[in-house]
Amino acid sequence: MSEQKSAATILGRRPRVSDRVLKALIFLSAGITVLLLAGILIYILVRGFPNLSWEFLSTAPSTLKKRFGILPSIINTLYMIVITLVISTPIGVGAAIYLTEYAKQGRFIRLIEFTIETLAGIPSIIYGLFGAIFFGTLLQLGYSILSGAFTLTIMVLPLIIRTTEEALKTVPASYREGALGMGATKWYMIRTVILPSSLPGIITAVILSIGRIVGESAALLYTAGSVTNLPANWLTHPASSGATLTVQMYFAVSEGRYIEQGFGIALVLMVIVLLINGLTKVLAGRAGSKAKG
Amino acid sequence: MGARPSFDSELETLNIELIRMAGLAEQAIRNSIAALTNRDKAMAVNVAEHDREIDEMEKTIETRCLKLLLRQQPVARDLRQISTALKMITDIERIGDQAADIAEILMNLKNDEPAKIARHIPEMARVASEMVYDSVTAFTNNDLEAAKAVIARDDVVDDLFCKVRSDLVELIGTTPNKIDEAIDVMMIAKYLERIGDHAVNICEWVEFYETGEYKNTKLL
Amino acid sequence: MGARPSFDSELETLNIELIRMAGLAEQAIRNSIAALTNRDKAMAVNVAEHDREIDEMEKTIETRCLKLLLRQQPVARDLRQISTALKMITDIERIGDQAADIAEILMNLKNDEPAKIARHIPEMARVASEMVYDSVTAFTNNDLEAAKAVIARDDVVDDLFCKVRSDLVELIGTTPNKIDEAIDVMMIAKYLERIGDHAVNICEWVEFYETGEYKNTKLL
Amino acid sequence: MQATSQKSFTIQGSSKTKTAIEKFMTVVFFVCGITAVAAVIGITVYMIIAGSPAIAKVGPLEFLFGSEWLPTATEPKFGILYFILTSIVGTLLAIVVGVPVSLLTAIFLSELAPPALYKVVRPAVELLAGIPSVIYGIIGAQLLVPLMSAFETAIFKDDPGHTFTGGANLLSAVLVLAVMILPTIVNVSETALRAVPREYKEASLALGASHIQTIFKVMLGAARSGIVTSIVLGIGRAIGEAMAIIMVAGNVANLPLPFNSVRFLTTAIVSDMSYAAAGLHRESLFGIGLVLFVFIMVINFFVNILLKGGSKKEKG
Amino acid sequence: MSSISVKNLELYYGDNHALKSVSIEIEENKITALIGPSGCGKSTFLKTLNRMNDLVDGVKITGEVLIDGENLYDKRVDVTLLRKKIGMVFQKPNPFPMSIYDNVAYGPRIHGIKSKRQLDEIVKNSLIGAALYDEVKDRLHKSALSLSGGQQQRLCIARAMAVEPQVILMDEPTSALDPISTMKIEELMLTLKEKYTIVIVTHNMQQAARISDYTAFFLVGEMVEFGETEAIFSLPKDKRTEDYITGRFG
Amino acid sequence: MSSISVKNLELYYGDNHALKSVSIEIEENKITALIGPSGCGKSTFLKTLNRMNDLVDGVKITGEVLIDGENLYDKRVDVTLLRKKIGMVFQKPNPFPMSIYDNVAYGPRIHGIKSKRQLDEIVKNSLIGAALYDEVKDRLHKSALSLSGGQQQRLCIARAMAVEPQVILMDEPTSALDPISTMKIEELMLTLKEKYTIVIVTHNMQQAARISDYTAFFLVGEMVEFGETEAIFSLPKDKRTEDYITGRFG
Amino acid sequence: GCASTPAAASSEAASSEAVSSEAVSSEAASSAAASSEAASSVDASSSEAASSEAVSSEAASSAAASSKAASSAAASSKAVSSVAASSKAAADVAAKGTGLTGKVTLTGSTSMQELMEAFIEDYKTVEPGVTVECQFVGSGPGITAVTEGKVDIGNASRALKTTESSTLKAHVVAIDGIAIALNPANKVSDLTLGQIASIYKGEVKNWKDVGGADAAIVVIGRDSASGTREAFESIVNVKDKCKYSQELTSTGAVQTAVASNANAIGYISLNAVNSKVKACKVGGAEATDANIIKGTYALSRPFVMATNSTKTLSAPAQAFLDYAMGAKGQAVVKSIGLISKK
Ligand SMILES: Nc1ncnc2c1ncn2[C@@H]1O[C@H](COP(=O)(O)OP(=O)(O)OP(=O)(O)O)[C@@H](O)[C@H]1O
Ligand SMILES: Nc1ncnc2c1ncn2[C@@H]1O[C@H](COP(=O)(O)OP(=O)(O)OP(=O)(O)O)[C@@H](O)[C@H]1O
Ligand SMILES: [Mg+2]
Ligand SMILES: [Mg+2]
Ligand SMILES: O=P([O-])([O-])[O-]
Repeated sequence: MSEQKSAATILGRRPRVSDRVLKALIFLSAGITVLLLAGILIYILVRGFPNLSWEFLSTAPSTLKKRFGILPSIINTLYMIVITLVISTPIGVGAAIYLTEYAKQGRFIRLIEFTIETLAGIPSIIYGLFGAIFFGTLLQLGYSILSGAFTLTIMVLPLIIRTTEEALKTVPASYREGALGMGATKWYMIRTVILPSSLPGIITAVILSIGRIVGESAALLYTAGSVTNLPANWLTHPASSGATLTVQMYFAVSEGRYIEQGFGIALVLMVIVLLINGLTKVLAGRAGSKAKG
Repeated sequence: MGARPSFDSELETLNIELIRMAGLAEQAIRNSIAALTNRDKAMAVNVAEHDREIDEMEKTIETRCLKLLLRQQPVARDLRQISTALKMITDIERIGDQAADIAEILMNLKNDEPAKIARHIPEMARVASEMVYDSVTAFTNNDLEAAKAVIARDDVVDDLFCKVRSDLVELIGTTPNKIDEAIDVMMIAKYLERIGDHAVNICEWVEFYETGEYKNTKLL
Repeated sequence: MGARPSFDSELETLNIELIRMAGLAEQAIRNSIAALTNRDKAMAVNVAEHDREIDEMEKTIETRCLKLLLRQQPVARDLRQISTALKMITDIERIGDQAADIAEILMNLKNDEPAKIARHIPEMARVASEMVYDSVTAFTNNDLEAAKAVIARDDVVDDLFCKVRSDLVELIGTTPNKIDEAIDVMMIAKYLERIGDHAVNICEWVEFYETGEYKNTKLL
Repeated sequence: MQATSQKSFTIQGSSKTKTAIEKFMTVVFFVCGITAVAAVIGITVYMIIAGSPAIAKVGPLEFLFGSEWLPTATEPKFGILYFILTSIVGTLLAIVVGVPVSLLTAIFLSELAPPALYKVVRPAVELLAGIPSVIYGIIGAQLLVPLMSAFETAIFKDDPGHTFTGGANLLSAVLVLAVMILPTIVNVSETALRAVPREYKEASLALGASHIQTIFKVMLGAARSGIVTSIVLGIGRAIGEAMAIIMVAGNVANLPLPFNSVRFLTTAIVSDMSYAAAGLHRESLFGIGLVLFVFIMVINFFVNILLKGGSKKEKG
Repeated sequence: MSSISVKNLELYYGDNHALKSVSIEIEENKITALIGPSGCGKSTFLKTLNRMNDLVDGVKITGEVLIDGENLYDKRVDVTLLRKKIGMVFQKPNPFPMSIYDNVAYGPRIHGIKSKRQLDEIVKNSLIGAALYDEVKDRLHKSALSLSGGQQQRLCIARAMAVEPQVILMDEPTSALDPISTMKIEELMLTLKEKYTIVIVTHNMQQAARISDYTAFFLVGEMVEFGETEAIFSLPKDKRTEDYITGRFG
Repeated sequence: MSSISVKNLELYYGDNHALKSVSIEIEENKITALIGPSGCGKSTFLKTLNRMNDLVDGVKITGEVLIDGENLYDKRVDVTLLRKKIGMVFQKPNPFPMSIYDNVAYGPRIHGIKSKRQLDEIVKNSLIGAALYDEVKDRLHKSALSLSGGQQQRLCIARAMAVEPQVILMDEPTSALDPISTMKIEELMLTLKEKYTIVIVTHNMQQAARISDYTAFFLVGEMVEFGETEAIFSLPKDKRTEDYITGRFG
Repeated sequence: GCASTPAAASSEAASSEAVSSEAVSSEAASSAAASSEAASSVDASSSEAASSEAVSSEAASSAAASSKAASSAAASSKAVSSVAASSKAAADVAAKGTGLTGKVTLTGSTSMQELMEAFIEDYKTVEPGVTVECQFVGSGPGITAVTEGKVDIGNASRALKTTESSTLKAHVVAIDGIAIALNPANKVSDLTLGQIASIYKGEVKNWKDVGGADAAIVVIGRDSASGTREAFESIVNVKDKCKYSQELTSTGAVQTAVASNANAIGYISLNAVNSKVKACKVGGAEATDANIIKGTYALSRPFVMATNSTKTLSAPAQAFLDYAMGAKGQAVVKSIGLISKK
């Protein structure tokens, strides 16, 4: 073999050309990315910030007064999040539990998982069209927050199922064996061991879903619609049409009338996403640390 | 210590058994000599019977040692203790055999007064049995000095054996009709001399146990 | 086999050393008896010197066995082989010692014709040395039957010893001036008888090696 | 300890309530599973039912390989070839532009970044991954399109044959897509790189490999499945994206050349959906949806094969 | 406190014939060790004893496993009760991600014990039984995952003991532990056998020799030899057993 | 083929004084075993020998480690060359997820060997050296992960050998393996020491006794005793050593 | 200009005090009208500045003046108004007052978003018990929805096609001029219909051919089913012959694109024209309401609120339609810059 000579001593540094080139590329890319990120964030901040005001945040928009307010959309967004999660989380987690813990692993499960994965990649506009027909027309919900929430439920279900499934799969088999070996029934095992230790994953799934709900526009255009009214009745509000922040922003920008205000909403959305991300870490961290110590 | 209580207690048992076996052997020597001096055939028979007990103990200890080797993977002091025990019991068993041989000779002895013929025999027996006792005590007390003292004492036994031998040669010269008895006494002396040797062997193993050296050679 | 070649080769070496040691002991017996019959004092000296070699071999084998116990955690046949070896060498060493003792007696012997006095001695020596040879062969060949045969042959040696003894008693009666020589021959006979016993011991260990039983008791 | 188990007890028989709860929960989970599966199947079936009539009416060949999209003409034409090509080319280009940068950034973050920088950049990347795509669209339209327009003017100054797009063209769309998929790929592949067993890194370094060699020769390979997943997610995001690129792509049914205004499958649906009256026009949009669905299915299928094939190669 | 009698047990994982007509009598208050090369079916056999194999898809089992005369594979058997009676400890310590106390109380709670006083007592006694109490008594409500590997394994043993099983199955319980922890667990097992029937799978021949009363040697799904541990380790009847225990296999 | 001389080595992980003035002479073509309870610093010491500790943040090392007279911690040292000279095998077999061939060829390629013929030869020789060639020669281009644990570990040894090191460090190389694979690796080490200087960390006392020429016993960062293996295992000088090797620690 | 907006006082989306005070008066429509009139007399900006109490008390007093209710009722109404009544109570009373409750649903044109939002906002002051929801998804879906009966009214920013006219009844609520939008930097400021056609058909590719600078023309249009495009292409007679550089999905997008590109040309709603783009003269005629009404400016289109002629409208929907077509509605139309058909 070769290089017998160079092995004789360990002294002497030889910088490697390819290493340097690659390292330079890495730093370049990282630089590009960081600049891009910073650029985008700063751009939104700079263009959005001047629009922020108490009035902006606390009033409904008024065409007649040429006033732009986002309170109704904030409320609608909250409605949308709550309703969607209340429906999708139990079903999604339940389905994930069914798929990983109950169903016999086989071709059928793989097919379902494949389909779920495919659906996760379907453009949301298609969900919107489906939702408009199924919930809007067939179930007579018309344009309403409910209709939108149902549509989003279907949209985030794959996300919740897949993420929860992954979380469930990472629960060590030894926990299952341990619990069953003690004589625990399946449900008891799931309740006491599996769910608590996959909680961080489930929380992540929920929060990712919130992200999708908040960011969604196309699916809601045809289901929840574009109305920005303050709720007249908190109970019946979900039955009426309501634009979320993102939808309102879409209209604000696409009709070209309120581009600056659009950036204002963008900034608000950015803050919300930031909060959500922070929340994810805190909650998942807490759930994780609760499990660990 | 204390992390391997079951092993420790096994080793303790091994020690106790060794002491018991050595005690039996020592007893056998003393009894056989007592039988000789007191002309007590019953006691001689008793010695022969006790020998079976010693044989049994040898097997018991042998088994225990082998099982400990098999199960506990002993190293260092533990290994030396077990292998020393394995070796020692051979000697102790031989001591028991020799005591029994002496007793057997006694049982067949026709003459009434062998005591007179063999005036050094009781002395030899005393020294030999003491050596046996001391050697095992040295082992259980981890007393290297005591072991060395036992080894030194073997010369006493050897000297006594020479004395017995010349006594006998003399005796036969004067009273040829006592040839048979003389030869028997000679044999008894030889057995006692061998017992001394075995005690030395035991002490050499004690030395090994303490130092890892056997007859000045490092074994482990 | 073959998964533990280094262990296997160690065990093989152990066997070879055992055979060599036994060979030396057997040789020592034959040489000492040849010295006796041929009146060859040089050969007697040679025997005594060879004894040192046997002692060394005992230590070597002892060391090897202990190291194997320490390192290889032997079980089953391996453990029996090693513990058998540990036990056997004590006997072989004793055989060597006894051969040396015989040689020593020869060196000090004054009379010119002990051969005549002890007509059974060569026969005894032959049988005893054969027994030694056969016992070790039985071990290395894993031959339980051969071992049993050796044990049976011990009676021949014992009978011969009795014959020698009565011959001597008779002889001393007729020629009292040969007492010293007679006692020497008696001792030689006793040694040969012991050699037979040791060969029996070896065979008993062979039996243990093969069956796990020692003197009909299961040790392991 | 327990009073109940003083005596040895039988293992037969059972507590009724326990079994009842067990059975009930099984049913609950089964129902959840069925609901989810029903939703999944429902939307799949819907896609097929809604999408196939138009394809059938227009004729699959005509639909897929026709290059003219004139839905409101007196003699309407429904050929989506350009949309398909644009989706393929646009996504591919976005991947080609975005993946290397993203991967190298992921490497930077997982292996080379000083902890202080990492603590800032990583949340920023996560933040960008969560930002609604519409925002990327606005920024693209506001910032990128004018820049691109200047660029285009400079290049095609003397080319009378060129149809000026004013900056809204394939390139703009590709760049927006590349930026959009960047956070996703960085996030997921950084996680994958961090998940590479320490043992691999140690083994490589112990063989005398430099850090960079270790990264490129071992860690990337070991994180391959995660990296592929990140790229798949990126492809998914790119191919399914509509709201962002509709603002920057120009939306004319054209060959996907860099400085052409182009229309993607997704933007075709979104832009026409607002105006398409009932009838074949509207149906054909669902047809496009179906094509898109099949597209994603096929990509997923091959990626699955790739991943599984890869892991099979690793295992046996 | 229970004897187990296995008769002509056959087990298939799909087409894989993993256990071939295994018959064995496991005695009360004794430690029975299962040894054999990797993949020979030791764990599989162990798991048939508390029906943990039920969890695997495509398992087919024939033959009888009688515990105190009742067939484990009888249709009327309540697996929950069965597993209460036959506890299990696994290769890797697998405490649940909850407090030490909750780990030990897990089993009793499953089986319906709610009284705090009763639980306290069970937890304490089990921990004492597993020789762990003194080490953890001040942090019963700390997470079990903060314990060392050896402590975790003893916790798992305590957890298994808390439901007062009659048999404890252990699958290589010390193979993930260092020698000192291993010694502790072995000593523990020796004291446990006064109250429990123990079946242990081990790769460590000396361990089997050291602690078990009976040993069964498995080879590709067959039980080649079964007998008193001393006999197996000193004078095995079967050449394959000897080759295996002397490390000369293959 | 190199001797290593460690003088007054001190190592801190932050405030944790992990190695306390360790001095040791590691002889050429010998196997040196490091034993001691968990956490005593064996791995840490081993890693100082090829500077794998450099990867850990906040490590502070003082003292000298001389290999053939050159100080490992000299500023001019090229860690790459150093690690080429001092190979390492880890506790868990860690072949790269690539083919058997590529695993072994990894090191040589890193160090600039490109010729296919040369690589073929190195791979073959290394595999032969690691006693693996016959078992894998028909599937050199299959994934290394398809090998059994014992084979993987031998592959890792072959991989380490392929760069022609002079010293091979092994951190508990058999602790994840079954007894039969362990035997094979041990046998391999005995043949390897003819060409290499080997330092091995092990928890298995018998293993240390079986294969090593020298043994060092560590306790909470200190090297309590160092000497010929036989001496250590038959007549250790220090009571703590004896307590540890006879399993009576703590 | 927002100052002229009628009913500006109600911009607080049925500000509770105002509504409750007017609702106390039992005369439904007239009193409501009176109160809203009263409110409208206050300038929008001042009404906002004025405290709601002031507005409500004024409304209350005017209600009292115009009704025959007892003074005790007035007093109580004052009491109610001074206590910030909940919107629910307000709704209840309002319902009692007008007798009209329910929901009106509209869907359709995005171009009509501003108009519709203004209508809805204003209508809340007229008929607080009625909820009006309008979706902006495009003319096509609007027509489809109303044809299928899914909504009460479909909005279209184009004239109905003959096929559609059979089932639908068109209500032209406003006229929207279509402005040819140019970048303010463009030298060109007047094009003939023919020139526009040539540009859109791709026959003229450079501004210098129509009197501008030497620069390639960026032709911007709307997506293939836009009502604006439909109207534009049919007036200019370039249907299906256009070579667009960009087809954008909304008026705003076109405006933005033109604003940011000096060489772009596009068409947008006249009312969307702002300072960022300039409206080109067509055939010398300026794009003004007057010219459109006169007919000198050719490019315009109707904003249609279509109802299903096979179905009778619900009362609230009819009321809303009436409002839109009525004087108040048309005032709103004007206020946001569209051309009232009247
Ligand atoms: N869940 C399973 N599905 C299919 N085959 C299995 C399963 N579990 C084990 N096997 C197979 O059954 C055989 C016996 O496996 P088992 O785990 O009982 O071996 P083992 O003796 O415990 O080995 P080890 O010592 O490695 O734990 C093996 O061939 C294994 O591949
Ligand atoms: N990367 C690290 N950072 C901080 N402390 C460390 C690190 N690695 C090891 N230590 C500490 O240094 C001490 C020695 O650890 P080391 O891993 O060398 O022990 P070891 O003897 O190899 O133990 P084991 O037998 O469990 O492998 C321990 O107290 C450990 O907690
Ligand atoms: Mg197993
Ligand atoms: Mg370590
Ligand atoms: O949105 P439109 O008015 O152009 O249909």
